Amino acid sequence: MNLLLQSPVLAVVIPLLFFVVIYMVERRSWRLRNALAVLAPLASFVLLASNYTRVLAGETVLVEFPAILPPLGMSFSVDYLSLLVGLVVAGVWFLVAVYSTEYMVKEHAKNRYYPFFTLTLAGTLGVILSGDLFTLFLFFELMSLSAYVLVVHEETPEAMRAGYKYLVLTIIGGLALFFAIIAVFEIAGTVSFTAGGFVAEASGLAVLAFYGFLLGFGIKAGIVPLHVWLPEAHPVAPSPASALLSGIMLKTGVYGLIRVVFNVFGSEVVRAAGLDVIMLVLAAVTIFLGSAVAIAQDDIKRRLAYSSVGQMGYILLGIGLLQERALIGAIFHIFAHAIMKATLFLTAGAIIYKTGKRRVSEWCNLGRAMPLTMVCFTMAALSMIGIPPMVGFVSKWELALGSLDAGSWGFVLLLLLSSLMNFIYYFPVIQSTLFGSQHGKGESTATKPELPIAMLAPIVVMTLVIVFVDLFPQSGVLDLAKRAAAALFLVVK
Amino acid sequence: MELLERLYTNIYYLVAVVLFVIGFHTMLTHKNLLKKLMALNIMDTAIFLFFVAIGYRSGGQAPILLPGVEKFVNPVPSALILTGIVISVSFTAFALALVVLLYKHYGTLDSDEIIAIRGKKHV
Amino acid sequence: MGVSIMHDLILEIVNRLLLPFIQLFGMYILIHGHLSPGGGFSGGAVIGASLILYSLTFRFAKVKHRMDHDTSVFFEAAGALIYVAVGFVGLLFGFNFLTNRGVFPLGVPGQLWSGGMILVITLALGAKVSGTILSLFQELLEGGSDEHGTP
Amino acid sequence: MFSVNHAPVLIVVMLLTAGFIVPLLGKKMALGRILFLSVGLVVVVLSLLTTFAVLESGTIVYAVGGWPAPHGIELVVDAFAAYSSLVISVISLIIYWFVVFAPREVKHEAGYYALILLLSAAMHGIVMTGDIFNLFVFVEISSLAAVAIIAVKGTKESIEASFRYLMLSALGSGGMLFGIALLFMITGQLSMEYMRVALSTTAGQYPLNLLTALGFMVIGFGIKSALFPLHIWLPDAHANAPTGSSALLSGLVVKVYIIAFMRIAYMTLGMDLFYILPLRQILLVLASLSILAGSVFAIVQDNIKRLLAFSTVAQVGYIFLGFSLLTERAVEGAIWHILIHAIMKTLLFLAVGVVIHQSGYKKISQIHGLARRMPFTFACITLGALSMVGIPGTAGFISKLYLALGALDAGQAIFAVLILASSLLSAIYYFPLIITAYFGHDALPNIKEPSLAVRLPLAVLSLAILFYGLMPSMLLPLVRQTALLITR
Repeated sequence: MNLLLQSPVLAVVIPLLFFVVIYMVERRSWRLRNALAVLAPLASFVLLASNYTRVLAGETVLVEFPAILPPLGMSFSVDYLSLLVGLVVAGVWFLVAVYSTEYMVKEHAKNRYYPFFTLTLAGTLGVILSGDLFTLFLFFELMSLSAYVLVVHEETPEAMRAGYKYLVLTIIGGLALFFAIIAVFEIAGTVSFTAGGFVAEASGLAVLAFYGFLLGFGIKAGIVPLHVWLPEAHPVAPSPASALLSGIMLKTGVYGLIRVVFNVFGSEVVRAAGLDVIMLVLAAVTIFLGSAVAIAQDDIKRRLAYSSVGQMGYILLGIGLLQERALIGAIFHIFAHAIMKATLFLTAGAIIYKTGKRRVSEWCNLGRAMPLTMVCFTMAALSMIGIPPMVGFVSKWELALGSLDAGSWGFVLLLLLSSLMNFIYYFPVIQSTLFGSQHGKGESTATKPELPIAMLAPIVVMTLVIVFVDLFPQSGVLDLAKRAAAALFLVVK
Repeated sequence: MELLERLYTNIYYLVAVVLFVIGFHTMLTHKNLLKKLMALNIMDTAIFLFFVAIGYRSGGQAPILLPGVEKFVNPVPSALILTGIVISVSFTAFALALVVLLYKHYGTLDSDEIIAIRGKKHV
Repeated sequence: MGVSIMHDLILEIVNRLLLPFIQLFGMYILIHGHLSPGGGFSGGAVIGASLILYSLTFRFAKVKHRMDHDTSVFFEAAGALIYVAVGFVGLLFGFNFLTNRGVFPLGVPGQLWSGGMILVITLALGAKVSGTILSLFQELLEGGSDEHGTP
Repeated sequence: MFSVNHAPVLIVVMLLTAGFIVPLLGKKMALGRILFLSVGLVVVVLSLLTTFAVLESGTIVYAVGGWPAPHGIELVVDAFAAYSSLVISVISLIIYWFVVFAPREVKHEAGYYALILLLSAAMHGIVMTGDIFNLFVFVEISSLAAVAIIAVKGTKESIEASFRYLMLSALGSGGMLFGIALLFMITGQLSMEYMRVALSTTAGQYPLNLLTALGFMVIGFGIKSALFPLHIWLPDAHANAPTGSSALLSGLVVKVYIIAFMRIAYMTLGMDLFYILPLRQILLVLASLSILAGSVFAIVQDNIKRLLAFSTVAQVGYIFLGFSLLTERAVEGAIWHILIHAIMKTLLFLAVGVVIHQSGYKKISQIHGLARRMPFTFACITLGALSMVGIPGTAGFISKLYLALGALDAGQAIFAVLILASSLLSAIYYFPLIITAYFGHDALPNIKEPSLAVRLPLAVLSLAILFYGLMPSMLLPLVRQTALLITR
């Protein structure tokens, strides 16, 4: 019983329990339901944060349940990487939950939304806090399937179509992962993450397994040939769900890849088998295509979704370079992109909530009606472009340095090019909303307040994080990312 | 000559196989359900013959160990086949009952027509 | 049911003459099951066939009066139950199920009372088989939909 | 005084006896129902006792009538038999409960119970007997009873389906009997254990006889357990049966024949012969085809029960695949799948039967939004479907895990890929069912959930799916022993 009370386990179990509790109480009181949905991520956040000092002292918190599901067993662990990502997940989830309480008022079927919102949190945290591939897989599937309910929430025909596509690709991804995991188990006899990896050599089956992982996690992360579901599924979901899908759940894909590359295969094996080249090629294609296609989108949520594809390319690049500095960039970008994209989706959601306009071309003069919202949008967009003081800059900087370490000038150019394209698709939005011409006079009269506080507060908080985290190095995010990367490159053989 | 002799010694098996094939052929080619049923019975009989022939010794008697009985038939196959016959009988009875019901429902015993009627309903 | 059965004098009279002998023969086969070829199934089948013959010759309703469907089903079940009961006797005496040797007096080989409980079992089987055969026949005649043809 | 050694024979005898008594009760149906359920319960207890005894002290050999093997009939209750018997008794008790409390679909209630009891008796007999002819007899009883519990529904379609099933089943029995005759010819024995001893010395002398025998056996059991090209009877039969019968047939009966085949294979042939003869390759190919064909046919079905029936064809393929891969973990997977598929398919058939009865809708295209009216039933269906697909955390995942690991152990990754591909296919045919039920326009408001007594078996099966999905360790020793028995 003691095992169950360990904080990483509790962080996963509490949302699971809340899922059940919410399901039971929601018919009685919607206030209690909303409160519980907000409380679940907060509780997980606090539980995770309680590990902070232990983890920073270099300890890895590990809880194992070998009795569950033999021969594989289950385990949870918290190290630098999972602490960082876990805190980001729970934190963003908490803010989005607060936002949801107001945003979802207009929506139908709220009694379905909140339980699955919480269940998806459980899945996502489970992925991040898992101590072995199998536990990761278990929660990965839980997350993917419960997210389906969020994707199709609107129940429009296009939502159902997008949802079906999402579902089929998710299943394919899950099966690819399943194959890869049992192949690894067959080769090595274990699936627990180990520093430096445990697959000794790149045999045929091992390479096949790696492709399986790439396929499975690649589908989730939206790596380019596998991204087809993403631009369909993210826009049709309700905005808070889109923020989570794009901001958080994509990251589980790359998080899994990081674990696979560094803790299952080990960077040496990956390099020796030439698998890094594949990742780099995919990353380059993803960065370029994701950014390029985003330019052509008029629907703001589709544009943001394609932008996410491009950004996942950055992280894959950071992994594929197999350089410590590049990996710092990648890990930091997990954090940075989560915050940025969540902010962007939430602000876009706020605008749609307020005006009902989804098309960028219709967004003239919104700056006057919703000044604070648009300032936040602008800040997040600037950060995406990579303007210096903000978080988006840091990850690009580290990635660029990592590319230079690896001696690949080309990637630096690619990063610059992609920043340029980011600029091309974000700037017009900023321009037309803040400085647009005075056509729609009637709309310019600002209504007070511009947004309910529950929606505005999360956006503002995240914007503050975007702007100021980098200015205060003692916040420790970059430090944590550096330690995580160093730990992943630690080879103990 | 040797072939004929072998055929002669295995005459029961041979007949069993021929019967089996006749039954099988009839079952596959005839459309009338009753004929199919008969064909199945022929097949069963063929197998019974085969089985019983395994234990048969020509000129043997019932294996009741009374004085004077020296050469007797292996009783095991016969006993088994008795059970087989029981099964076959109950199977036939049951199948006949089904045939009656089928005729009631479809008004025909032709398997093709029955399938056609069913197909029409489905479309 | 609307089964029209021929009212034929010759058949009736021949049947009246034959039936006792057929049934007697059936009984003989039953009782000597453990002494000579034959036994529960063969005897039961002969008796069952005689009953069918009887039903076919005389009006069905009349037969129904003598031995209706419920009765045949009863014989069917009773036969099986006696069989099982005999099996349990072995169990009660601490032997395996259906044990004969050591539980029942075996008697002298070749005589009627030999082979322990085999005779009882044969009779039970006879009841079961004849009951089943008749009940199947009646079932088919009545054209009900709950046929179960279990051996 | 009561020795646990008597338990196996009591299981069979009690079920048979109850099967004869129930129709005698006539009008007193309440008594009949009580007898029906209590016999089911006692059998569960007896098979549990048997299982513990087998786990503790090894195989129970029980000579019926006190006559030991070469002459008399023996029950050989090894780990496999105990396991199978346990699965059969537990799952069928759940189905008994459902049949008693669910709305009637069958006119002659007592006769129906009697048939179900006979079928159960025969299934227990099949998995426990050590005598090959006795096995044949039980197979016949079960076949007839299985056909009968389809025909009792009395609709046109069910009569037609059951007649076709009966004919093919009789053909299969003929094949089996021919096979047995040939084996008897070679060995002169009927006890499977003695047959194996005889075969191990004489097999080389009669290669043709042996091959022919096995060919007939494969055809016989192939028909009965719906192996791919011989599966044609199954979809109609299982789809047109009453709910309880569908569950019983798909969940247990089909698998019992596989168990019987495997028992003949390892008890009679021994695994050496299994390897030498081309049997294994043939089975691998047929099993793979079953998996693919069953899944592909299921995709195009609109009738829910037919969909489930085709899915059974695919799942039977899994079990055959696991057994014919013959690595320890693959066999464990197959043994798991016997239980797990029984749970899943029973759950699905019962729940779908409830849905059909409550709403009158039989097709996927009709059930838009029905889940809102029947949330509990559809939650069960969802769980069952997820388990069928093999989502981790559900029981279906366990068997797939072991099967896939076993395929890799055998060095044949292609079969692991096949299993996964078929999971994808099952996702493609199960998810539309769920999605249509949960989303889309509202169904008629007067559709209600069934009574609590009907929901109980569904709940139990759902919990079992979750339980075995996360904690399979309880049955693991039994499964492992069984696998060792087969692969030794």
